[in-house]
Amino acid sequence: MTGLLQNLFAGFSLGATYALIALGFVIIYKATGVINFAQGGLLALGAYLGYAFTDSVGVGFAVAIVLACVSTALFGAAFQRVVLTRMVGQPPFAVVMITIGLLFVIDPLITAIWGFDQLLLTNPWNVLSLDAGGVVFGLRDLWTIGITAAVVTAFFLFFRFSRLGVAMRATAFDPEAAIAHGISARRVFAASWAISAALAALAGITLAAGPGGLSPSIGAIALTAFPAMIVGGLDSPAGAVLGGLVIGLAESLTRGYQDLFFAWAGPNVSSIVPYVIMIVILLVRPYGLFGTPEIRRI
Amino acid sequence: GCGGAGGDAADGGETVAGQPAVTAGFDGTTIRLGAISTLTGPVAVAGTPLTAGNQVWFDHINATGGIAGRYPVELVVEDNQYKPDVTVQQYQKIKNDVVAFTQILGTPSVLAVLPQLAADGALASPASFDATWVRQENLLPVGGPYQVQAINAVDHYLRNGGSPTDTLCSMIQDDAFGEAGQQGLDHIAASRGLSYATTQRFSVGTNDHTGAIGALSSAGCDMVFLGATPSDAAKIWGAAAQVNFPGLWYGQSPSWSGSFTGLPFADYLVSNVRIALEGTEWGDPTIPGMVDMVERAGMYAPDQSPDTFFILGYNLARAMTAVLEEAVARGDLSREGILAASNGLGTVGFDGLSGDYGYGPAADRTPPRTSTIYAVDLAKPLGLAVLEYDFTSPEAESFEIVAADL
Amino acid sequence: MPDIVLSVRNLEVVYNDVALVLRGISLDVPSGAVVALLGANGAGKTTLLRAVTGLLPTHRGRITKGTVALDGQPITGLDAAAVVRRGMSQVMEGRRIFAELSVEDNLRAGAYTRRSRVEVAANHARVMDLFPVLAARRRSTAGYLSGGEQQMLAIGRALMASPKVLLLDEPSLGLAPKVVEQVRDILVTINAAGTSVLLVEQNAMMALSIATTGYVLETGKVVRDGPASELLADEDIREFYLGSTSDERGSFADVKSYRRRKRWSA
Amino acid sequence: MTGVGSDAPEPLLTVDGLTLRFGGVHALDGVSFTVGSGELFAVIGPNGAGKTSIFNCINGVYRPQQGSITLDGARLDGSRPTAIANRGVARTFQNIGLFPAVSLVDNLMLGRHHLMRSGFLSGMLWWGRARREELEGRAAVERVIELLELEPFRHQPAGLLPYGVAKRAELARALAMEPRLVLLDEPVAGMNHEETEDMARYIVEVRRELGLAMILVEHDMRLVMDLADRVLALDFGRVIATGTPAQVQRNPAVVEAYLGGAA
Amino acid sequence: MASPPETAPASDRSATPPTPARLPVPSAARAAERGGRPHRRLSRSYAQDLRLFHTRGSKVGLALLLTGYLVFPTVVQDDFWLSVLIYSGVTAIGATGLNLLTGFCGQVSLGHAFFVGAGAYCAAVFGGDLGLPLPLWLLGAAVVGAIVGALVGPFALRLRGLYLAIVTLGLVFVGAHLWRNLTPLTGGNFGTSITADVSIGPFDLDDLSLFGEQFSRNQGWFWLVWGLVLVTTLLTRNLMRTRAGRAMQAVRDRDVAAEVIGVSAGRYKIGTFAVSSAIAAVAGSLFGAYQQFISPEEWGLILSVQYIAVIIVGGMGTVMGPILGALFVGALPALIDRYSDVIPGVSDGVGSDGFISVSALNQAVFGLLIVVFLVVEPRGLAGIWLRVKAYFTSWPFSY
Ligand SMILES: Nc1ncnc2c1ncn2[C@@H]1O[C@H](COP(=O)(O)OP(=O)(O)OP(=O)(O)O)[C@@H](O)[C@H]1O
Ligand SMILES: Nc1ncnc2c1ncn2[C@@H]1O[C@H](COP(=O)(O)OP(=O)(O)OP(=O)(O)O)[C@@H](O)[C@H]1O
Ligand SMILES: [Mg+2]
Ligand SMILES: [Mg+2]
Repeated sequence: MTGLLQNLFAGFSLGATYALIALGFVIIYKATGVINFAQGGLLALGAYLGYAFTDSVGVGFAVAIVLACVSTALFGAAFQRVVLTRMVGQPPFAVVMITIGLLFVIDPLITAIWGFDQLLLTNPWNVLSLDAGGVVFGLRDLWTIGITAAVVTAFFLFFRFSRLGVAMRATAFDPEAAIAHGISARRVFAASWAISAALAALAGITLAAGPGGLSPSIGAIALTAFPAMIVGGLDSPAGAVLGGLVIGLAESLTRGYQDLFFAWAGPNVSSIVPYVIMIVILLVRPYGLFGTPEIRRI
Repeated sequence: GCGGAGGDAADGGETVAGQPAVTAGFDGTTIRLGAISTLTGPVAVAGTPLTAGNQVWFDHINATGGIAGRYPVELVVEDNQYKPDVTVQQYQKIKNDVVAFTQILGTPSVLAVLPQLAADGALASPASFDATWVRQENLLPVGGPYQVQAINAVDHYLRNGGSPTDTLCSMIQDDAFGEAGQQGLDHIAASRGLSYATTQRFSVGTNDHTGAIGALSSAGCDMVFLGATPSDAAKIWGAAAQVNFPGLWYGQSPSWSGSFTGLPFADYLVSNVRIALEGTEWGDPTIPGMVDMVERAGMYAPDQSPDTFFILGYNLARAMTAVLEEAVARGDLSREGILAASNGLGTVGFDGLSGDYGYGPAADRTPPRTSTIYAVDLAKPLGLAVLEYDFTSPEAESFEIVAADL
Repeated sequence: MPDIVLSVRNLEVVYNDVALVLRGISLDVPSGAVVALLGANGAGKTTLLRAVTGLLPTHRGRITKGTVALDGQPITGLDAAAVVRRGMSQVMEGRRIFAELSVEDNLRAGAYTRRSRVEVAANHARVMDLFPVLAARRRSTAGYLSGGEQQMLAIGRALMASPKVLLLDEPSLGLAPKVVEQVRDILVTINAAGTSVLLVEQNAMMALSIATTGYVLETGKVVRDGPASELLADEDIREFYLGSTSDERGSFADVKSYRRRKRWSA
Repeated sequence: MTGVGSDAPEPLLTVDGLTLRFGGVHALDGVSFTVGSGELFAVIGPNGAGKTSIFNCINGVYRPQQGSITLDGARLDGSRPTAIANRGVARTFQNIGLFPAVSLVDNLMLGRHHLMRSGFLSGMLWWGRARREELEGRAAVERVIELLELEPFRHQPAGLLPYGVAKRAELARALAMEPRLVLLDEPVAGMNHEETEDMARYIVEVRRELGLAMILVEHDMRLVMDLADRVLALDFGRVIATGTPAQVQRNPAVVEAYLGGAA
Repeated sequence: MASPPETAPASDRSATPPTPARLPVPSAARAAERGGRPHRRLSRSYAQDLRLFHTRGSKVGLALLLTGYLVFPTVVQDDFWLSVLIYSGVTAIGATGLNLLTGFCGQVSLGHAFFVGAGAYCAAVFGGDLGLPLPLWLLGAAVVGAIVGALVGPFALRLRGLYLAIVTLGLVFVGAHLWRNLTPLTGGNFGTSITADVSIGPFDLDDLSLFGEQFSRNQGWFWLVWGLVLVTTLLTRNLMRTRAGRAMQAVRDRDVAAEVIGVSAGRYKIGTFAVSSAIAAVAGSLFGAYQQFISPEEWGLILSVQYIAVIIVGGMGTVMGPILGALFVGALPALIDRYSDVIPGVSDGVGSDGFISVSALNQAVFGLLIVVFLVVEPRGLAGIWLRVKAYFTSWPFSY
């Protein structure tokens, strides 16, 4: 029983991280109709900046988080402004490819500055934990869940009450028409990149604060967040969050009960479970749980 | 010839069988050696210190005048991104500029170039402890295979507080490296009638191990053998520390990193983690080889942090040096000459950095089967303190290293 | 002489630095007027609107010569957002509604440049009673509206920016005759409420019937202009843009087949 | 080119009690009509009345909730669009439905897709049937190109065709299908008078040469009045009038719902 | 338009055709464009118009290409460059397959690595274990690939755009799980080594001797791989100008309209999946047979992404694209690798001095090149190729 609860809890905190990343994907997709492969790179960059602020500059952890998010956001926006603005109205594939290119650039940049070795991000959470009747709630996991919840709500409020929400969707659907109505596509794009970069940074730092510490491969998690994004529906922030949780829970549960229930599927199934779940869900709902179906009217 | 590799070459007065002829990688003065390592991507954590290890050793050799005191060695380093296909290309790129390869990193990469090596009759040192390497004429491995380390780890556990009735478990990376460890475990299990309650496999870069730890604790594991690399090992032990997993961990050598001493849950490591690794702790004053190495590291790579991969690289270079000196003694640095030298090589000693290795024809090589078990000690440079030095379990002796059908 | 809201002075536009599409066009929209702009396919009407509203860049087009002024302020080459904020909005060719958004959100998007909630609410109310159809289907996805419904939405969306000048590119395209009349009436209403209108049309009859002045464009040049009444009377215009009025003309069927035969023998 | 050219009185197409709903919206509500072979049958009605929806039902793109569609004797409804195309129903689209990245010739060749059989392999090898079919097909397509005077645009990607030409190209693609029934959805929308005359000419020409049956949806009343044999008027998915152009034009309901003061 | 219709034929009356977006066409060309090529107008034999190489230019080009292909390995014998080009060639073949699916049929797939991997293991089984001759194990791989592709294809019926892309991505991971656990076939985590026969009739390409000349393994393989590159390219080129190829493009551009004119979107999506993955499998089997050892790690997401990169950089939906792209992605890093050590501030990878190591720099430069390059020419290398062609021929064909 406690074992189950323990797994569920772990699933939630993992899911929270996935949710942050998936949300980042969704925002950029909503605004530009492009999947940003560099999300993992931004995540790593954010984490390392966090390290730089706490351990090199020496500011407090909370401050470091904010600074890291802001600077990563700036980086994202800058990249959009400098490079991607030239791509407005170009085939989305070219843009996707450019984000892949960005990934190739960020990675060596990070290793050039911070090296390959595992770095330890000093943080107030460490492995502190609350023990509630055998179930151990890691402080970091609690915070990850909390922060994610807070950020997500803030995000939704922002979208609900700002004009940016509609502007983003309009721009994504038909940039020229949007521009024609005074929606500055460039601003919308920049904003979306900034926001999702900040989210990535946040995810990165919470990850780096974990036992794994900080290593260049930290960005790899972005790829495992793909299913989370898809399950919820490419263009649905709410879906991203839900998808994150679903995938997180599924992964951690299958890992926990590998021997009991999944021996038949071969060892280490949990590494593919997110994708299996994703495939199943999509076969039932082709646009994910909350995705908007494509309009096909003739 | 017998004796320590690179043992003071200056007065190592071999009777010189004439100046070796100029050949691919040897211009009559300088000997060029290839090192195909991983310098980008996650595995660069290993590749960088490995290559540094090579470099430091040869810097030292060159300071003494070079191989046989006459021929300085120059490294040609290439990056393989840990990809087999890139490795093949890099091999093709430099194979005609070097006499041999003192490092090729990555088990799949080595297996991918092996056919080429065979075709070209070239010699290379694989940078991993795979049993497969031992019986390959074109490969020059050092140290005891992973299998042996795993065997000795279990043996050590059973001799120190553990009993055959305890619940034994394993948690291994889902790849060739992990499998190798598991083979060792299965061997000793077979001979002592043990069994493993559970074997948790995980992919590199798994984000959350709580589930696996949960499975281990519900299986009630007293001892867990861990085959992992540092970034995963840290997450795994972190998750274990979080829930105070009581079992005792025996980590395969590559799972440890010097940086772990700074981990917030280091005290858990101190109480619950053992590491199976050859040689001795970093800076051990009682082992001459270690003393030299640390001194040379300080001389040629001052900001090199204590690192097990560094030691491996250093040892690989020593083994290659032994071959080169033999080849020079035979007056032939051509590929054939190098192979012949390797086949004609006797036992090479590593001054306690690693077990002595009986080289010679692939079929009758006798790799070291010793291991040293370490406890975690935050005071130590590498965070490891010797628990039991250089022992060999009967199963390690009996473990048969067959030529894999490659 | 009424003051000019929108004035274009010998404007030249080039696409991809190769295709010269507008060859020195001058045109005025007096405030409070409805100006009709006629021309065959490919004459350059849409291009002119793009040039005026700063949409050329997205088509790799450039203004190489000439000026555009709104209320006397030069706006040549200004970016679209700025142009809209200064009070000129357009109904694009082919409607270009945001098919995946709801009718409501399409309107909100149209109001992007208007920050005052009051103003937006007012515009919204106005659009709703101009177009009861939209009021009925506020929540539904715009992409599923029929052609006419979409056209209404497009006009409504443009009005949400409370423009001084409203540019329309072939608004009657694909609309039922009655709706064409409605659109025309709506334009009259909008115009009466003080918004000047530049109306690009293929349906010359409809356009000229409400226009004060008209221009005829051919391959990037103005070939005729003048008061709407004059143009309506002009022979060529009747021939090629209006078609002679129904009483005196023969049926499409006969006339054409006759011409056709003639053409083959030639 | 062989169309079905007999002027036999028995109806080619019979639509009976067609009903189509989208959630609340009644796109079509018990629509019935027949089209004789060689007849030009016009459908008019306000925007959103359901004209295009009728076409979509005939094509099998939409599945009507009730009603039947019969093409001489055999049911169409329920079969897949491709099957219906095989049965000889061709179509032009309200907003141009050419394949923009494909050259005009290939667009027309695509019209002949259902008349050809070659598959991936023989195509890859440019061998036997594939080669033969390509040559025959191309010859046939050239005849259509000539009929509609599209020679200058043969190798241009359809996406770059001027609007008027694209409309004509759509008609051409429909003809390339060697159909027995052609559905024209607003063929002259967005054209000025002269361009409309040209399109009208082509339609008349095609009818004369191929004697095809056509259903014409159009808002340009003059065109409808001049070309149509019979006219059907829709409103809110219901038939409000059928008859000769003259009758329908005079019908008060039609005037009220559709024509308004003009015409 | 003042000119009365009698004198001017309708077709010439219509507006000057728009120049294609971002494609400067010289005025002479525009004239031709309007009128079509005279000889083409006159010739009533469409056989001529349909011939692949009907201009003198293209004939000459073909001749040059073939001689280049035959002569190259005898001129450049360096094993490094040969092996780089061999790998690039293999990539080119695989990418041609992906290009059919993504570029021509509009179905984005991130699962290509899976099919390539499947092919590689086919080489191990058919070529290695069963010891079949070259043509047979290639064929075997193709057939298996086609079957697997046909099984995956139906996803495309239900899923659109990026949803399909990510699902196919899932395929890669599921595949990796299979490769790890189907030990008898794949050797599991230890991987498997492949010794497949590569002889065409009497000629063993592993050590080829012709007219008394002895050729290296890499030379032999160059001829084999690039020979197959030429063949696959020719096949796709044919495919794209015949019924099935057109149908694929129709499905990509407007699938509903396609259905309405009688093109079954479903059939062609699945069919294309089959063909595409058959080609991928062939590429994979070549990869395995050349490298002689394969392990599960190799068929990961990175490989899929690399293939996507190839077709995008090369130019989607163009026949030349995959080849150009494969050379860019495959050979460029090698070039950088060769000449980057001249750049200042670069350390030799081991020593601590220098801001960034050569290898890291190579990766960064590669990434930068992709970015810069696509900003300049979003249609990829083929776009440039077309531009160049546009100045010489009257109209760049869509392929
Ligand atoms: N796929 C769909 N989903 C939802 N509603 C639809 C769909 N297709 C059509 N409709 C609705 O059905 C009604 C009829 O549409 P249809 O396109 O047939 O009208 P129409 O007569 O062609 O109008 P127009 O003359 O403007 O083209 C409209 O109210 C439209 O909103
Ligand atoms: N993006 C573009 N690139 C190159 N040429 C273009 C572009 N857009 C339009 N053109 C060309 O410019 C000319 C004018 O086009 P425009 O769309 O302004 O004509 P129009 O009068 O609006 O025609 P229509 O009545 O069909 O809307 C045409 O010849 C067209 O081919
Ligand atoms: Mg226009
Ligand atoms: Mg319609």
